[in-house]
Amino acid sequence: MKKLINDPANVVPDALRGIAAAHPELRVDHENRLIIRGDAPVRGKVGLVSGGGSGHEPLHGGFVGPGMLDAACAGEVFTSPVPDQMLAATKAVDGGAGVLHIVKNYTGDVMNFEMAAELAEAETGVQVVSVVTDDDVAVQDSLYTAGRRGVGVTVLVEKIAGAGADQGRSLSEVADLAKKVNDNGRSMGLALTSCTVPAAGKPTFDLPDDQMEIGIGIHGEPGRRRVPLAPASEVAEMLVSPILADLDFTGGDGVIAFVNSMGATPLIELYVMYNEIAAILAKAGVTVARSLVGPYITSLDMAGCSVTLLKVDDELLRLWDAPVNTAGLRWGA
Amino acid sequence: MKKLINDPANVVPDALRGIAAAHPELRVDHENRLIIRGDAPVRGKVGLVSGGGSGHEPLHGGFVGPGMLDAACAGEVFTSPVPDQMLAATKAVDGGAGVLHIVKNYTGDVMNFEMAAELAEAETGVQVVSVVTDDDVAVQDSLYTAGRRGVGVTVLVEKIAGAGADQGRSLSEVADLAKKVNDNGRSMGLALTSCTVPAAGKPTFDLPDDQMEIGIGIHGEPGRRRVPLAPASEVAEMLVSPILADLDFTGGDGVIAFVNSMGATPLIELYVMYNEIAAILAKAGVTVARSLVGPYITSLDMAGCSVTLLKVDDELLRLWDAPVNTAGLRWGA
Amino acid sequence: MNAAVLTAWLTEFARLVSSHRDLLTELDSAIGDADHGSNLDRGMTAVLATLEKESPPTPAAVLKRTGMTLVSTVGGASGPLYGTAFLRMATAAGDDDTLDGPGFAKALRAALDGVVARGKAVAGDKTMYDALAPAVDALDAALADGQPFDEAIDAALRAAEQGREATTPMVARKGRASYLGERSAGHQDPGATSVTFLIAAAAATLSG
Amino acid sequence: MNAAVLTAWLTEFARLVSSHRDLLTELDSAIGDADHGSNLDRGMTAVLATLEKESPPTPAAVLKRTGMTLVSTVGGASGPLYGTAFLRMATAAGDDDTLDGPGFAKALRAALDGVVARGKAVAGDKTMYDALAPAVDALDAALADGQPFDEAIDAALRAAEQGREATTPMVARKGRASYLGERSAGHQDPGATSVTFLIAAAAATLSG
Ligand SMILES: Nc1ncnc2c1ncn2[C@@H]1O[C@H](COP(=O)(O)OP(=O)(O)O)[C@@H](O)[C@H]1O
Ligand SMILES: Nc1ncnc2c1ncn2[C@@H]1O[C@H](COP(=O)(O)OP(=O)(O)O)[C@@H](O)[C@H]1O
Ligand SMILES: [Mg+2]
Ligand SMILES: [Mg+2]
Ligand SMILES: [Mg+2]
Ligand SMILES: [Mg+2]
Repeated sequence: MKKLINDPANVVPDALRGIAAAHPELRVDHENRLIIRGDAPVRGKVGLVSGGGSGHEPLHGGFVGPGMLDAACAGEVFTSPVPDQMLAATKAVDGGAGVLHIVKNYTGDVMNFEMAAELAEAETGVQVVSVVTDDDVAVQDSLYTAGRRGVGVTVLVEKIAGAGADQGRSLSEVADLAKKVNDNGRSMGLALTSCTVPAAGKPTFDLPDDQMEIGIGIHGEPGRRRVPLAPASEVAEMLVSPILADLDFTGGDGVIAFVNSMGATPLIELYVMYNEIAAILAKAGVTVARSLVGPYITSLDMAGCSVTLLKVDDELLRLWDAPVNTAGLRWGA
Repeated sequence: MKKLINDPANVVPDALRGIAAAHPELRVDHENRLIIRGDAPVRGKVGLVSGGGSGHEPLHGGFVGPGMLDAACAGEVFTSPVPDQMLAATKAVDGGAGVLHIVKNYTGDVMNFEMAAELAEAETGVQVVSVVTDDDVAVQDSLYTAGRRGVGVTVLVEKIAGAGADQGRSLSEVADLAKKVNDNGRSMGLALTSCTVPAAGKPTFDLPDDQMEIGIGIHGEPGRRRVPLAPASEVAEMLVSPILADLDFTGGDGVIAFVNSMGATPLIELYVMYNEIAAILAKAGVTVARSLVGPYITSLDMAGCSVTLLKVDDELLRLWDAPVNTAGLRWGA
Repeated sequence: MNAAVLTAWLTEFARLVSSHRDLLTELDSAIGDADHGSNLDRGMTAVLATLEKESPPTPAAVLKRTGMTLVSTVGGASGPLYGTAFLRMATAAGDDDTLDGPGFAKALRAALDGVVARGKAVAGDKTMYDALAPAVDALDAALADGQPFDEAIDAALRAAEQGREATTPMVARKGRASYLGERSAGHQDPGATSVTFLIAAAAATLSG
Repeated sequence: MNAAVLTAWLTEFARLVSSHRDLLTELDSAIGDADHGSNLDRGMTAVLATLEKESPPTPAAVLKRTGMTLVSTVGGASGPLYGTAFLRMATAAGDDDTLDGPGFAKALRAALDGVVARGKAVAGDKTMYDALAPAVDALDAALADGQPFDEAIDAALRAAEQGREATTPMVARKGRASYLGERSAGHQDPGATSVTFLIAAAAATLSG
């Protein structure tokens, strides 16, 4: 395992200390492993809390700041945070208008956030609403399973719900907005290499030199199938086709096209992919209104990428364009 | 070789098409492989042109936009662009106040930019001044050698000179500013893995699983020495000590501390490194005024990182904080 | 079984988890995210520290501190599941200073109910349920059959082991392994494996 | 030597570069950035296309188009260096329809001067200079000695080869290899290798 770390057991607290040192505008609660806006709680504003296992940086801590999250809970690498953390975060950001929990759909995350919401309402009376993201078309959905994973759309939910909260919308309105983004977003990812969990010390899965995994998540979970390496043009098809098959993205005000690095894939490759994806979308009659290209929701040192499409209307576009000022996403501010 | 590309020979034009598709605010000249501000030339403003081999993204094309570069020339992967490109870029951004060429100190880059400047003045009468960056303390400097490489400080030069040009400073003033940044900046890098040049198809150097290369550049050049893998705390020492030994960074208004990913090292590790670096600086009496943490000047898919320190005064800090609006660096705008 | 005996049980469980940490993570690598071993080990290490520091006086107090500590330190799916299981056990144990065999069996059934309430798993979903449920059923059946606790808990362990083995061919429908669809078949479930250690620890340390 | 003969020389050089492309890149991997083979191959492929399309009438015209094409397509260090070399050769060749042996030697010396003017290399810096300079010196010396061109250019090739071999133990002081300091010793210089192909192509195709 080649990583720039100290003791694998301390990766998360060490990184949190680095974040605190690099971003004086943020407040880091090392005891509870929280990253909080320096000016929290913002009076009268709905508070936005998210969180999850670490290893997906900049998600979520990098999205804390004006226009996006109020706090993020950092779990162990790839392990949902515990209810105590979410409870502390909820208390820290409650400005009197209630708190929205943005939860990626993983059994652990859902259960821990659920316990936290129960505790928050019981212990503090803070009103908590949870929105679960589940945009990964690689996972066959069904009533009897854990359902789809929450992946790329989570970034877009945090941005757009954050903008809605900034406008002074109510808790239920912000929750509806978050749900609307989730409902209109779909993602699909692929891995060229496995990631290595620091505590495990070796790659989560073996992937031969001439193969890639299609339909991976962001936790080094193996994907749905293994296929031979292919040129970017074919890879783009493998990612975009299932997305377009799952939801009609034509018409309206177009889409936000988000091409994401899994961590070890550099920007030059993402742009090669973006070119292919844009061509497929054009052919399918899908208009790209905005784009986002870069490492925003990663899986440690995994090479690969994911594509997220979000169908937007005028409202979502305006909220997307609204100022945001975080370490990981910043414009208009 | 596992990469999200099509034909290795077309990586640069393919990526440029992706950049054009993703960033409608930029103008991409595919023939000359240029990325140009959509509103270039800006009347009365000194034009800033940089460029170099591709594979360092977001450098340089990701730094084209208000507050930073006016144009970037994209060479083949790790190969300096040719004079024709720089000449075309110079013509495209000349707003009547002359053009600054920001050149990383590599024999090829320096010679090609030199020829371009000669051609520009001869063919068009545009006044061109070149500033060469050479901040890499891993390279022993001497009168008889090619000198130090230009690495991380180039990002800071482009930002700060860009802000100076925005203020309406003259060509010689902007050039002086760029030189001032270069003179006050020092960098040192390390690789955990080699990168793979697409056209070569295999890693540039072999690095055993338990070793790392200290003092690497950004082109997969082997470093100065190989050492056993070490914890982040020791790695930070190896990077920061030679920088501090080369220039006195204490006093004044502190430093901008820039911790950069070589491409495949994810943010979580950069923050672990930042924590160690901040501790070393604090112990050495060096005050951090600003920080920048992320992949800004990469080496394809190399895992590793570099540290750049820039000694700042009030003027440099104000220019650093000035608005910038590019794909790769954005704030206040 | 008093507080000390239950603490011995948990200590043995912690030892088994710790010594099989890599196995659990390995199983979780194949169909999950390679952290079940470190998750549970972190949690049980914290539990032992808490119990040592606080020496809770009653079985219920031991079980409650265990559940709360697991909830607060494990995270992931197994944190709330194991945590809820122990919290429900604590409630079922009541305020007495000791638990007898049937009391323990009742508490273990409450643990199972807690896992179901929290995780909504049913038989055949390829989760810890598939080892825990047969164990609880076997324990109840053996005790109802008049067998002594020592034999009943051994029967529970055999049932857990069989349930654990039975997870291998299953196609997961809950938890992270469900994302793999058909590809999850052919791998033993990590949670079913760890919960079998819990029963093995009981068989090794408890007697009615 | 007329335009056609010089074109044959460049065609042979392009062939050698293309067939040794991987070798050149391999050498550049060890002490550089793994692109010398693809750089020169890209450039010489463009040169052949240009010469085919334009059929420049005189030696000077052939050399000038070659230099300009290399400057415009190669980039890196070798683009300006090879480009300047050919542009200086063109100037030295004058306007005549043919070059004789001494004329070619004069042009090759101008090429060397161009490399020095552009790159400031001196002997022992571990660059293409270390193969080109001995070749130029040997060619001049042999012609001055009264040897026929065919023998003189063979002598130049042997000198280039010796010069190329001599780069191996050198510690680089110019170009990318200089960053390696002492570690650059023990590796043959890529540019000295490619420039030896240039002389080998001359020995194979030119006669005075
Ligand atoms: N809904 C559920 N009900 C019961 N057990 C579950 C459920 N989801 C997951 N599990 C159990 O949790 C185990 C995984 O635990 P762990 O790896 O610690 O958590 P995570 O999946 O969050 O990484 C699985 O092997 C499975 O036995
Ligand atoms: N200053 C110089 N003078 C002469 N030759 C040089 C100089 N710098 C580099 N070279 C030659 O250029 C070769 C490398 O060319 P190439 O790999 O194409 O360019 P780059 O180094 O820009 O990648 C070296 O092997 C060396 O022979
Ligand atoms: Mg997990
Ligand atoms: Mg090069
Ligand atoms: Mg797991
Ligand atoms: Mg080279």
